[in-house]
Amino acid sequence: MSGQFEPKIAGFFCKWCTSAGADLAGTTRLKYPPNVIPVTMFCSSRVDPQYILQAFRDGADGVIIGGCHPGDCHYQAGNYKTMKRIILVKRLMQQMSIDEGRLRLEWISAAEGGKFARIIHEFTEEIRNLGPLQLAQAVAPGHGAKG
Amino acid sequence: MGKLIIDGIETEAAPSKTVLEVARELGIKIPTLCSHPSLPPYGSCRICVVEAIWKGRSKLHTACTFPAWEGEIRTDSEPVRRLRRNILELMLAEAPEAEDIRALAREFGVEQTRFPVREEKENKKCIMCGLCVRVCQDVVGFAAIGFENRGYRREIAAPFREPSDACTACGACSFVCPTGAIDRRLFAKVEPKPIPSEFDQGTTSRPCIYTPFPQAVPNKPVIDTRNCVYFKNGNCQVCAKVCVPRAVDYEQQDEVLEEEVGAIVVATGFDLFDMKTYGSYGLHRHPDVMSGLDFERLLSASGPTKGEVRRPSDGKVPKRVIFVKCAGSRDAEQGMPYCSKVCCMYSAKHAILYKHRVPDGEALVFYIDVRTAGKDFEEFYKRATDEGVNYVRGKVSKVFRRGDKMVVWGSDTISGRKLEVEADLVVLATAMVPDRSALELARMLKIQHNAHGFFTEAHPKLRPVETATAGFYLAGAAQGPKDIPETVAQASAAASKVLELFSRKELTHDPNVAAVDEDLCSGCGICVDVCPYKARELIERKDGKGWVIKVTEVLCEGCGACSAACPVGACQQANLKDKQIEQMARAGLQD
Amino acid sequence: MADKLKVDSGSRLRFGFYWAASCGGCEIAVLDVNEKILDVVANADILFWPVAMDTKYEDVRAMPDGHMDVCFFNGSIRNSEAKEIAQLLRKKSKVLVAFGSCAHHGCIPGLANLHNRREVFDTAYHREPSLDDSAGTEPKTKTRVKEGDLSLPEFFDHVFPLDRVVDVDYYLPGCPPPVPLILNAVTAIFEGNLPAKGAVLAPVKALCDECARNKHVAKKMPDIRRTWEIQADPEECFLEQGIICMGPATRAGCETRCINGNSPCTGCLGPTPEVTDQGAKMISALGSILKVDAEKEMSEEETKALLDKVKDPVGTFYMYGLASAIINHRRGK
Amino acid sequence: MKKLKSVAELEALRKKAQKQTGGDRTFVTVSGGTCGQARGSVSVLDAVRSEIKNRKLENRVKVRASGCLGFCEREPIVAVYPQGVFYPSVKPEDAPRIVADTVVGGKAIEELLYVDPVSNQKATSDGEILFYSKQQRHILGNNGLIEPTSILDYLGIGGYAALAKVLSGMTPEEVIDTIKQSGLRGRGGGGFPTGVKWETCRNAEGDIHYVVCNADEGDPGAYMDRSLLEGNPHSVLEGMIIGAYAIGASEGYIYVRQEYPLACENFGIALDQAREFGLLGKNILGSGFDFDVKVSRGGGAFVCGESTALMASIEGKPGEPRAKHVHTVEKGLWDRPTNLNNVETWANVPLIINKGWEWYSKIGTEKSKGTKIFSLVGKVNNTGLVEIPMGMTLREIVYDIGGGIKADKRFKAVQTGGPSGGVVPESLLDLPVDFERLVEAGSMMGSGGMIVMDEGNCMVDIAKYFINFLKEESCGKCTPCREGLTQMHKILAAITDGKGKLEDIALLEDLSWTIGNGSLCQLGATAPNPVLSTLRYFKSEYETHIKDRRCPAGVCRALVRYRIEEEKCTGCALCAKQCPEQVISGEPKKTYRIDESKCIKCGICFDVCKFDAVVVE
Repeated sequence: MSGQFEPKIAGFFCKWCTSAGADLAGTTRLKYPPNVIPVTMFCSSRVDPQYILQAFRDGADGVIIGGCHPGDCHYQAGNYKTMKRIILVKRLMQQMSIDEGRLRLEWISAAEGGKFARIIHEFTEEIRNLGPLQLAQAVAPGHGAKG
Repeated sequence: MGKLIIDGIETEAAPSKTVLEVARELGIKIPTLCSHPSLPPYGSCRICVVEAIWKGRSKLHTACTFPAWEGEIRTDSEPVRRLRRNILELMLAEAPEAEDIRALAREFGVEQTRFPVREEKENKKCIMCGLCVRVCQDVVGFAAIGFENRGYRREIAAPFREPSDACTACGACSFVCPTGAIDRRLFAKVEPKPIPSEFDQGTTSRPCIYTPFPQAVPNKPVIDTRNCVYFKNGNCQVCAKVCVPRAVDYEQQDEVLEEEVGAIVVATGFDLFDMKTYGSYGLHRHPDVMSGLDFERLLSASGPTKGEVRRPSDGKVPKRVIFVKCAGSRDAEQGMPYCSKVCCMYSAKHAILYKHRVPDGEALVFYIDVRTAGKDFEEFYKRATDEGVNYVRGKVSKVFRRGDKMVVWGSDTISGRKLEVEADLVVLATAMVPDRSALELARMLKIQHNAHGFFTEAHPKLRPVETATAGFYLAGAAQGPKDIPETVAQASAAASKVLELFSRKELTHDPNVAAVDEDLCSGCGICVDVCPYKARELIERKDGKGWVIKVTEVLCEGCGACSAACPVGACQQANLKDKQIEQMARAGLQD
Repeated sequence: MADKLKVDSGSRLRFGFYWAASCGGCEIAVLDVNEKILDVVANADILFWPVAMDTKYEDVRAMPDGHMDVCFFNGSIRNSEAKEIAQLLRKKSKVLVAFGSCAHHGCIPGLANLHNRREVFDTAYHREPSLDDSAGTEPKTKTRVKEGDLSLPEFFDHVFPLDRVVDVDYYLPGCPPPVPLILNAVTAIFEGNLPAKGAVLAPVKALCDECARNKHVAKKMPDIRRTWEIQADPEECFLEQGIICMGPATRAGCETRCINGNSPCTGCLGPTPEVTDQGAKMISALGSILKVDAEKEMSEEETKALLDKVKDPVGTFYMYGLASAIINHRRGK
Repeated sequence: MKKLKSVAELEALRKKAQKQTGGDRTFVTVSGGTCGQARGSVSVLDAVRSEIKNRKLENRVKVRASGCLGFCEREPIVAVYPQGVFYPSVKPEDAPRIVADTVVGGKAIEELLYVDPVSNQKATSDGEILFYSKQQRHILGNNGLIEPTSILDYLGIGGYAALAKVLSGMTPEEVIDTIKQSGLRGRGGGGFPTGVKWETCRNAEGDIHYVVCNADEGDPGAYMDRSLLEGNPHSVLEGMIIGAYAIGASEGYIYVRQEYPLACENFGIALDQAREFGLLGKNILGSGFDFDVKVSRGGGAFVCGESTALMASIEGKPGEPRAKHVHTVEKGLWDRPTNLNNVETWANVPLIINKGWEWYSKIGTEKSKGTKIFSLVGKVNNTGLVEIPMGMTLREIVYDIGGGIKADKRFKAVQTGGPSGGVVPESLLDLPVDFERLVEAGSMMGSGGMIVMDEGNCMVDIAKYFINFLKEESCGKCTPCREGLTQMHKILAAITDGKGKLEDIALLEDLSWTIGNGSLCQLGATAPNPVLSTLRYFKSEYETHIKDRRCPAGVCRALVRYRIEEEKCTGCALCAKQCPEQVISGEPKKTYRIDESKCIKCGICFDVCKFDAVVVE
C-alpha cells in the first residue's frame, strides 16, 4: 500500500437492500476494498444531503449511497426521494467544482452481493483516480477553522 | 292434475315436461339419438318412440317431444319395438358405418337390414339427427354448418362445402354427434385447439368446466372463463342446463378478498425450470423427452394413460428409459448453481416404479452425484440399484431423435468412456425454480430473495423461517429447494412462530420511530406525504398558535424519510438523530 | 449576558455601529425603526458610527477595552481591514452583535466564494468592459510612491461571516434585519433581558409558521417554475405553485415581507437552530415533495430533466448562506 | 279514393259500382287465368279489345279479363253478357266476328259454340253445358263476373257485404258461432271444423293472435287456390278479415308460393285496394277493429304447405315441420296463437256470412257441408276446376262433369287427395265424395286433386310416381319419411324394372306402416297412401309385375316390348322416321320391324302409328 492513495469513502446504505447485499457479499466471502466506511440506515431516503456535504468536509473523498431498486423500496417510494435529492446535490457539487463522480447513488438489492462488491471496487478505483478531495473550510488568513 | 302411467308406473302428469324426461326420472330407459339435454326437443330420429294410450286409442309418439299429459305410455310395447327396429334398419342402410347404430340395432335384435345401402349418400355414419347443426347454431352460436339440400339428398356441410372461418373447430358438433360422423376438416380451416390440462402437464386436454385436479379442495368444478363459449358470446350454457342441482352460476365473479391478518406465511412453492435454454436436451421438442413431473403423471393411475407407462409419441411401452439428473441444477452457466435436492430421490423412485410396471424394461440413470442425505434415503437408493436400475456417473450432453428412438449422448466419467445410448423415453430431472408468482409477491411484501428468486430468511442458521420483516414467515420451496418432509417441518415451524407472535399480549415495535420537536415545527406540511404509512398529520396547536405535526408512532416503520425531508430539523428519528448519523460517519472518516 | 451589561436605570448605554462588506441596507434598517430611534438616543450614547459620525479608528483604539456596551456590526469580512476592525470592536465592546445577514452568514457578498480573489480581480480590474486595462493595474496591499509607501487592506481569497473572525455574542438575522426584530433586540438590551450568548435574536420556527399562505395540508410541489413563468396566485403557497420558496427552511421573524409582495422567500434569515446547512436542507425538502404523487412513474431521465429546471442551485438555495455553509466556497482547482 | 269510414259509406260506394258494372250492361269476359293465358287468352283479349276499339264501343261495352273459368280443356273462353253466350277455345281471329255478331248483333255464332262430346248437342250458354250445369259454383262462379284487379267489380257483385254485416253488429262470438253452425271444414285437406279452430284460437292465451292464409298449393296438378287468388282475391281477403275479427287478430299473413306470380300480383293489388278503401288497416269501416295482412312468399317446397313448416318459413327458418302436440292455434307463429286456413276455406267465409249458416249447411252431406273445388284432370274429356256439393258421387264427377273417359277407354281409378292421397277403384265409383268416405276408401280429400286413370295407367307406376314426388319433397328431417320413402321408391323402382321380389310386397306394407306411424308430420304420415291404396285395390298388378315380369298396362318399360303386327302395318314408315334410335327398319309399302335388342321402349312408334299396327306386349 506504500505510496498508493487510499481514498476514504463514506457509505450510506439502506438496511433492506444494500446493507443486506453487503452482508451477502460478506457471507459469500467476496473480496472488496476496505475503503468504504458504511453507515446503515433504514432507508436511503433517510440520507439528509447535509450528511453528504458534511462527510466531504470531514475528509471523505467520495460518498456512496445504496438503496433498493426502484419499485423495490421496503418503504414503497423512499428511494425516489433519494434519487431527486442526489440529483440536486450533484448539481450543487458541479457548481462548487467538486467532481460529481465523487458522489454515487446505486441500487443494490439484497440478492446482489456480487454487485455490491463490484460497485465498491469500481467506486474505490474511480475515487483513487480522482485523487484526494482535500476539501477544507476556507479560513480567513490568520484564523483556524471554526466548527 | 291427472295421472300418467308409464310402463305401469303411476306418476303425476306434468305437461311442462316431456314423456322422455318423466320416464328418465322414473328410471325408465328410452333410447335417444337426436336428443341432447342442451337443446330443445327436435324429434327427428324417432327412435324414442313410445305408445300413448288415451281413451282407448293408441298412437305412437316420440317421447322427446310428447308432453307428459295424463294417460298411459308404453315404452316397450310391440308396436314401439317394431317401429324402432324398422327405423334402425333404415338407419343401417343410411349409415352403414355407424358402429353405435349397429350396436343399438343389436339391442333390438336387428342384425341385418332388409334395405340396400344408400350408396349415393356421402357420409356413411351420419343419421341426419341434426344435433351438430343445432348445437353449432343454438348452443355455440356460430352456425358454421348446416343442412345441405333436403330430403334424401341431405348432408351436413359447411357453406359452399368449403371449410370456413366461422368454424372455430370447437368440437361441439363432434361431441354431440351420436355416431361419430363428424369430419371436422370439412368444416374448419383451423386445427382444433384443445385446452391442455394443467394438472396433467399438458399431456391431456380438459374441458372448459373442470375440476382442477382430483384431490382439489373444494372438490368442485370451475369454469375456465377465457375459453368458455358463454363468456365469449353468451351462448351455450349447456353445463347449467345439465346440472341437476342448478349449481352453475355464470354471474359468479373472481373476488378479491380483503382479510386483515396478523402474520403472513409465504409458501409460494416452486416451478420447474423450463429448459428452453437447454435445447440440446430436446424437452418440448420431442414428445418422448419429458420432465420428472410429466413422468409422475404418466405413472399415476389418474394420469393420461391411467397409470400405464406409454410414451407420448406412439403410445408404445418404452423398453428403455433414461433418467437424466441435474437437468439444469448445479449448472452455474444456466444460473442455477444450486442443487435441487429432491431429484436424486424421485429419480430413484421413478426408476423403481418403472421397473415394476415394465419388468423387462431397462432404467438407466445419468448422475453427477447421488445425494442421499436423508433418513432412509441411502437405503432407498440401494434398493433401486438392487432392483436393477443402472446408474451411470456422468453428464448428458445431447438428446436427439433417431428413427423412433431417442438417442442420449453422455459420458461415463468412471470408465472415462463416451456413451451413446438409445432409449424409448428420456426423463429429465429438471431444476426447481421459484414459482413465477414469487417475485411479484416479494416486491409486494418487500421480502428479500436471493439471485435465483428464493426468499431470504432472516438468518440462515438462527431464524430460518422468519423474514427480515416482522410478521412475515417462510415455508417450503419458496425459500429454497426442499422435499416434502423438510417442507412440512418448516411449515410447522412457521406456524409455531405465528402462534408465538399471536400469543404475546403486547407487540414490540422498533424504537427508531420518528418524533417531532414541536418547538421547531412550523407546520409546513412537507413531511406529510413523504411518510408511506400515513403516520404523520398536521394538527392545530393546543394554544391555537399555529399548526404542528403529530406522529402516530405505531404506524411509523422508521424509514426516516421524514427526518431527511424536514427543512428545519424538527423531525428526528428516535435513536437515530441527524447528529448521531453525522457522528457515525465522522467517526469512520477520522480513522 | 445580562450581568455583563449591568444596565441600570438612569445610566446610559454606550453603542457602536460598524459597516463592513455590505450594501448599506442594514444602516438604513437602523433608521427604519423611525421614532424608536429617539428611545435609543434617549437611553444610549452612540460612540462609533462611521456612516453617521466622524469617529476615527484611533478614537476607538483609544477606548478602554469593553468601553462600549453593545456594538452592532453589519457586513461580512472581505478584507483585512474588516477583520481588523472586527477584532478591535470585539475588544472594545461588551456585547458584539452580528447585525444582518452579511455578518451572520455572509449573505450576497458571500456568493463571491464561488470565485477566489484572482477571479474577482480579473473580473473587476481586467475584464470589465468599461475599464482601460492597458496598464494592468490592480490593488496591492503596498504601493511605493515617491511620497512613501501606500498601503491598502488585503483582499481575502474568500468572504467570511463575522463569527469566523471574532467571537460573536448575538445575531440579528435578515437582509436587512426586520424592524420588529431590531426593536425586540434593543428592548431586550435596555431591559437587560438578553438570552444566552450565541442566540439568534429571532423566532426559532420557520417562516411557514407565520405565513398566511400555509394552508396546513400535506405539501406537494407539482413542477418547478421560475417566478416570471407564472403569475403566482397571491393566496396560494409558492411551493404548491411550483415556485421555490425558501420559507420552510428559513427563520420566521420577517412577517413574510417578501411573500406579502408576492415574491417567494429567498432565505435571508437563515436556517433554524437545528440546521447546519440551509441549502442542503432545502434540497432535501424539495426532493421530498416534488411530484411526490408521480415519482414512481417517472424515469430517472425525466426526473433529471425536471430538476434541471432549478437553474442555479447555489444561487437558489445558498443566496445568503454560502459563506457559512458546510462547504463554504468553491473548491480550488 | 278516400277511405271508407263506415258501413254506410261502403254501401253507397257499392251502389255506385253496381250502376257502372252490373245489371243489363253489355260486357265481354275473356278468361285470363294462368292456364288461360297459357292457351293464348292474352292475344284473344287483345283482339277483342282492339275490335271493340275499332268499332268505338269502349264506352258501351266493357271488356273484362277475368280469372279462371274452370273449363281448362276449352280455354281460352270468351263469354258475352248479358246474353251469356259462351265460346270455348276461341282464337284471336274469331274476335271480330264475336264482336260483330254477338256483342253488336246479339246473336250466337253457331260454329263457335260448345258441342257436347257425348250427345253432340250444341250449347249456347254455360248453363247448357253439362260440365257447368252439374256444378254448384258458389265460390268459383264469381270469377267470370269480375275483373280480379277491380275492387269495384267485387263490390258490384256484393263483395265485402259480409264484412259490412259482421262489423255492423255481429260479435266475434256470433261470427264463430255462424261458422261453426255452417259445418264448414278446412279445405286444405285435414277437414278440421273451421269454427272450432277459430274458437280455440280465440280462446288461446297470448297477447297477439295471427291469422294465416295457406296458399302454398303444392300438390302436382292442383290449382284451385291459384285460380281463386288470381280470379277473386278479394273474396279470400274478405274471409281473412272476418276471421281476424272473430279470432281477435290484428295481423295476418298469406303464405303464397313464388311460382304463382299472377296470384301474387292480383292479391297484392287487392291488398293495396283494400288498404286504400280502409278495408284493411286501422279502424276498419269505423268499427275500431284493426287488421292488416303481409304477404310471405314461399320458395316452392311442398313441405311448406304443412302448417308448422309454413310458420317456420314465415319466421325465416328452414321450412321444416315440428312436433305438433301443442297445436298451432295455441303456439304457432312466433309461439303465439295462430289460425291457419287454406285459401278455399277463407273464400267460403263471406258466402256463409252473406247467405247464412242455414243455407250453407243444406249443401253437402251430414258431416261435410258446402261445396268443394276439385281439379279434375287425367283421362277425362273435360278437365278443369270443378266445384261440386259435397256428397256428389265419383261417377257423376267423372262421367257427367268430366264427360267420361277419353278415347272411350276403360275407367280404372281416381286418385284423390294429392300425392299422399290414394286411389279409388271402379268398384267405388258410386262413392259419395266427402271427407269421411274418401278416408274410408283409403284415400283422402286433400286439397282437391282428382286424377282420373284409365286402363293405360299402371298402378305400380302411379305409386312409384307419387312416392318419388314425396321422396323428392320430403324435408328430410325425420328418418321414417326421409329414409323410408327413399327405400320405398327403390323397391317400387325395382318392381317396375322387373327386379321385384315377392317379399317386396310385405316389405312395402311394413315400410308403409313405419312411415305412417313414425313420421314427424302429416305429410310423412300420409305419404304411404299411394302404396297402401294401390296395394289395397290393385295388389294383383304388383304380383303380375313381380311374378310374371309383366306390366299389364304396358307402362313399365322394362316389362314391355313393342312389336309391329305385319297384317296391320301399311309400310307408311312414319314409325321409322320418328324412332329416335333408328331401330325400325323396312321398306316402304311393306312391313316394318323393330329391332328389339336396340329398342329403348320410348313408345313413340306406338303413339304415331295410325293403324294400330304397333302393339305393346
